[in-house]
Amino acid sequence: MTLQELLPKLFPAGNTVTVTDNIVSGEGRTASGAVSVIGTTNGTRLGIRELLALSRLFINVLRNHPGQPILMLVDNNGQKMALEDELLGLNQYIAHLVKLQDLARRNGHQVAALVYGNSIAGGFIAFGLCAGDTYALPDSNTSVMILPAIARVTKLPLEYLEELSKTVSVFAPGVKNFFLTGGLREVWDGNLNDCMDKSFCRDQSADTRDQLGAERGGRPEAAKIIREIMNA
Amino acid sequence: MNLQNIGCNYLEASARKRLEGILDPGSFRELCPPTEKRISPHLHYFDIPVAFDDGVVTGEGTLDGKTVAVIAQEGRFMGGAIGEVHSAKIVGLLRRCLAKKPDAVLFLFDSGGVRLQEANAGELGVAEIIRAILDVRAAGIRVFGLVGGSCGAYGGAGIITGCCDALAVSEEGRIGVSGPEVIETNMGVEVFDSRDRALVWRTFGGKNRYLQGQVRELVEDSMESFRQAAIRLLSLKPDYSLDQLEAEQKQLEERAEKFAGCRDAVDVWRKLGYPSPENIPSLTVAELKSEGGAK
Amino acid sequence: MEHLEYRMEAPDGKTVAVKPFSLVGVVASANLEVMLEIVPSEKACVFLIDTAAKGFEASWQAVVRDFMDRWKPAGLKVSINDNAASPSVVSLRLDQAYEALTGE
Amino acid sequence: MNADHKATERRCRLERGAAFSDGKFVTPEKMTALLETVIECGDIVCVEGDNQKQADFLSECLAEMNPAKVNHLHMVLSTISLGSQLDIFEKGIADLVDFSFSGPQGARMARMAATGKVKIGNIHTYLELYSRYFTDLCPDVACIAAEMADREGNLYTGENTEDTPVIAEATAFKSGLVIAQVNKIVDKVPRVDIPAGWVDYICGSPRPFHLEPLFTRNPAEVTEIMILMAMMTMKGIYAKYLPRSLNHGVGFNTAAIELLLPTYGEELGLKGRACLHWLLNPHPTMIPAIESGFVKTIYTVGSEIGMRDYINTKPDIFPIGPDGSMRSNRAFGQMCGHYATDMFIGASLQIDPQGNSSTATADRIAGFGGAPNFGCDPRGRRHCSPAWLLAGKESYEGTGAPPRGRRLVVQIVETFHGKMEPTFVESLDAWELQKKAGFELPPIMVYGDDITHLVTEEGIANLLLCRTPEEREQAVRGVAGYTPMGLARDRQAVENLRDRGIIQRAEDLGIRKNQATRDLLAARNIKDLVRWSDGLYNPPAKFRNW
Repeated sequence: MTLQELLPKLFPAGNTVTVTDNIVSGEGRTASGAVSVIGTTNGTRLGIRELLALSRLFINVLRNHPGQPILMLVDNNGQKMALEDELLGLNQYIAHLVKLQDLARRNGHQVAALVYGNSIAGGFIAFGLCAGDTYALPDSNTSVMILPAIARVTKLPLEYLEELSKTVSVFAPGVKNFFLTGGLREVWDGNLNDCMDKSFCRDQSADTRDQLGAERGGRPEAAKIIREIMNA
Repeated sequence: MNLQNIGCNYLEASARKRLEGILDPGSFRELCPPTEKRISPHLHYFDIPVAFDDGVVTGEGTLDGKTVAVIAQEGRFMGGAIGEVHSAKIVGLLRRCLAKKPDAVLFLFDSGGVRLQEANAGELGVAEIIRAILDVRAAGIRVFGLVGGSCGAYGGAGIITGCCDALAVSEEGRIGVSGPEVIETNMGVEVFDSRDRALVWRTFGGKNRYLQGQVRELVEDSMESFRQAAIRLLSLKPDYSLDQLEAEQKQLEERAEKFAGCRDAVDVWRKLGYPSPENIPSLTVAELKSEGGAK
Repeated sequence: MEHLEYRMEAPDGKTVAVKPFSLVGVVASANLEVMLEIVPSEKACVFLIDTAAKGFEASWQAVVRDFMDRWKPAGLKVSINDNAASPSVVSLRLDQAYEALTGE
Repeated sequence: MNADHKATERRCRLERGAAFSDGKFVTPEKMTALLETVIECGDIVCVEGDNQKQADFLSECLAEMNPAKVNHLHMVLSTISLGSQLDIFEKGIADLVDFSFSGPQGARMARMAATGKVKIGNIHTYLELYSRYFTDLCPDVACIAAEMADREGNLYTGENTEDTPVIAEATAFKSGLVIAQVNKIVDKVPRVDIPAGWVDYICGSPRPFHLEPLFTRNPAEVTEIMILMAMMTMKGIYAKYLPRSLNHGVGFNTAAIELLLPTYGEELGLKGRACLHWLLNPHPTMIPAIESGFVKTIYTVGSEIGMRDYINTKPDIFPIGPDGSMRSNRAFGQMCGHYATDMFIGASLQIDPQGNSSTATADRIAGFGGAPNFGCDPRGRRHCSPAWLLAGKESYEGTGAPPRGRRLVVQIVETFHGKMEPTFVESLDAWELQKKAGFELPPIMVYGDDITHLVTEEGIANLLLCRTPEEREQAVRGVAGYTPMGLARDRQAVENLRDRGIIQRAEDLGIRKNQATRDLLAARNIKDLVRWSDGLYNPPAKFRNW
């Protein structure tokens, strides 16, 4: 779904969202008040420039709109893979943005991320997986690495991986597979405005994705081991 | 030069050996030890051998008498890659800290990032680790990262380093998101030759990360240097606040602006004011620090 | 992967351990990890081997037999994750693990 | 009778060449044309290809010659390591070769030999080939490489002198032409390594001659198995025989010994009693032993990249001239290795039950290099030393032979190498290669009866003490580990050999496996070597991780 199709569905009452250099920002109106919208579009790769711009948007909401819910609209093709960005410490720029999302939640903002396009590798961690809750549209795409690349790195035949990906969710790209690991709270279908409203009523104080993964069967061990070590 | 100076190096020590060397002697207690055999439930699909600790050692001990929770990744098992069990052990230990309230957490990084055979679980695991680290920091417990293993801290691990309170890194230690081969593939070998080791280390290595302000302690590659640096880090005050993140924003914006267009660490170091930046790779840590005073 | 199991008994075997378990080696390429645990009140030693190199049953058996001859241990549970190590590396790791377990 | 034919011919060649040179000096663009003019069909042409230094530019020019003009050349080369050296054959310019070593081009060499593109005269050891330069294989034209030339044509070959003196002397004193490529043309050379009078043409090469860091072994890659083998060797052989002079091969197994000298060697009391005089390229892994005072002298057959500054501060140890820089000489080095060392220790790819060893495989023609001259008993040796006498005593005592000495020739190998390739085999691939390539003899590197000791991770076999072929075979099988050849041992016979001390295991030598850790290495990585050298060793970028 394109951003232009998405926004009216999320905010039937209207929005002031604009796009500058693939960075999405503005407010959406809902029955319960204004929602800050921070996002990216056109599958932009997240480099230092994009990460700083997104971070500035978070700081602005934290400073000027205390408590306002934040909806992150996610569409990226991963982190930027460029020498200049790595040279200057891209990891730190990503971590900085991640901490702002986390601090926003701690400071009383509801922070929900919605993957409406792509979300890949470092881009998904930078912008999506570190929100209070992460959601996705059914036709969106989440992946760490595409199968041909996995085949190259693991030296396994692509046909084998393709066959395996039909039954083993833990490595295969796609929203359905990622949902099973517990990484997505829900896949939003139907009335997106309702979905969003409902998400902003959730208690985001605990990370329960390990339990979701256990319930859904995508991560059979994680929750058990976490508990074991906590109680050891 | 004599034998004593060779010391016990950190780079090639195993994860358990590093913990032995960093912590107070005899104080380490492993949680979820290898005898539990919590092995990866996924690797068998790929016909890959498992490890009894899934490539990470977790536990508790003391450092200079202070209680610390510790995580040490084993870079030699699958490049320290983060999979389901690996990340769950780390998350479990971090969550345990909320109840046990140690003085600090030490995270000994040695990882190329997400384990591709368990890509989804690993990716989510990284996010859970970040969340748990920030929970711990929000509770006033400091989290320090040590980077000096052969795999450095790349991908998700590189991002996690940026979520710690402070880092101690040897010049052999590397931090980044995309690895050298990925940069070469994306930009062409004429821009970045991933087999040029000197270039790789000057880009990702501890010295550059220290000089650009990402790393608090640059240390020589020895167990004792890392231990002493970790002890020094213990005196830092916890701070995870909007003010601190705004200061970081300013710092990162200044860096981006000041070094815009730099394509080699030598250009960065020249702009930092070092008179002979091309000599920096051959300086010892002590020489570099005195050079910094002289610049 | 191939799973192999052996159960062997050394005549007059005896093991005095100084710690509950020992672990040596890392599952890296051409390397392996060997974990030794004491099973009190057992005479026989059990070897549980998971190896990435298929079809080397004969070498494994020879290496394990020589280990039993060399040390004459008792009541050991030996767990091995192997990433195609050579028999000499396997043999070295077994010795290292046994020396670590018994403090020899 | 007229005996000045070659000298007359030489004058004709020089007259023809004058059209392409300015006195002795030739520009790079004109070099191929010059070579086409001065070289005649059927000439014996030597291209300097040393272990390290390569006359690569001249070799490329040779390969660019027009085969219609110049053909049927007979090449003599000590080392074939560049593609261009074989291109000369591929293009039909040359068809016959006599050489010593072709490791880096071994596979292509085998293919070209099989299709008839290359006809192999003989494969030599270095000393043999040099000797033939002075007897029946005198070069008509020699292409050599030097660091600098002065305006008169004197050459400075510096630390990488290697083969140049032998080639230049053999050629210049048999009316041949000597053509040099140099990295730099200067007003004054630091010293004259080759006098101008021996040199006919000089070309400032468009780029410095090719040089490989062949002798740099990164301590980071030394494994615990190598350390265990090194410990057994040091305790079971070095401490027993106390060899005063020795040569180490270039592999990791011997690098491990070098790195253990300051630690385990010190503990064994070797310092000052053994390993005093060495014949070696300057291995960087020798730095800790040198700094710890183990080493009195090192004579070098060549240099090593990055070692120059370190070497030049140590004139007591290395052969440093009055100008302050080192000179190496492969011919003299090979001579030292043959006559003046108590011990040679190196590795091999395959060993058979009689102890014969070879690096040949069925699809590679790799040659011999210097190993056969080092890996044998020099029967012409007459001077005595304790190690030589003890080895001789063990070898000949009770056999009725008069008392004599013997050099220690030690093979140190893991029972498996590479991807689980057994080192110990029932039959060497050399036999198969002989059949395929039509050699008169199988290319055996070191004959079994020249080997005195075999060291593997399983133990040491002292072949000197074996008195029958059957004993010898069981001694070899008894250290061959879990290879099929090793498993085919007679277990009882091997235990008997062990009782007699012919086979020694680590435990027989009092070595615990847990001692064999990398903590025992005096340097664990390249940076440690730089530290040991006080910053004087300057490793190439590919060995750095800083």
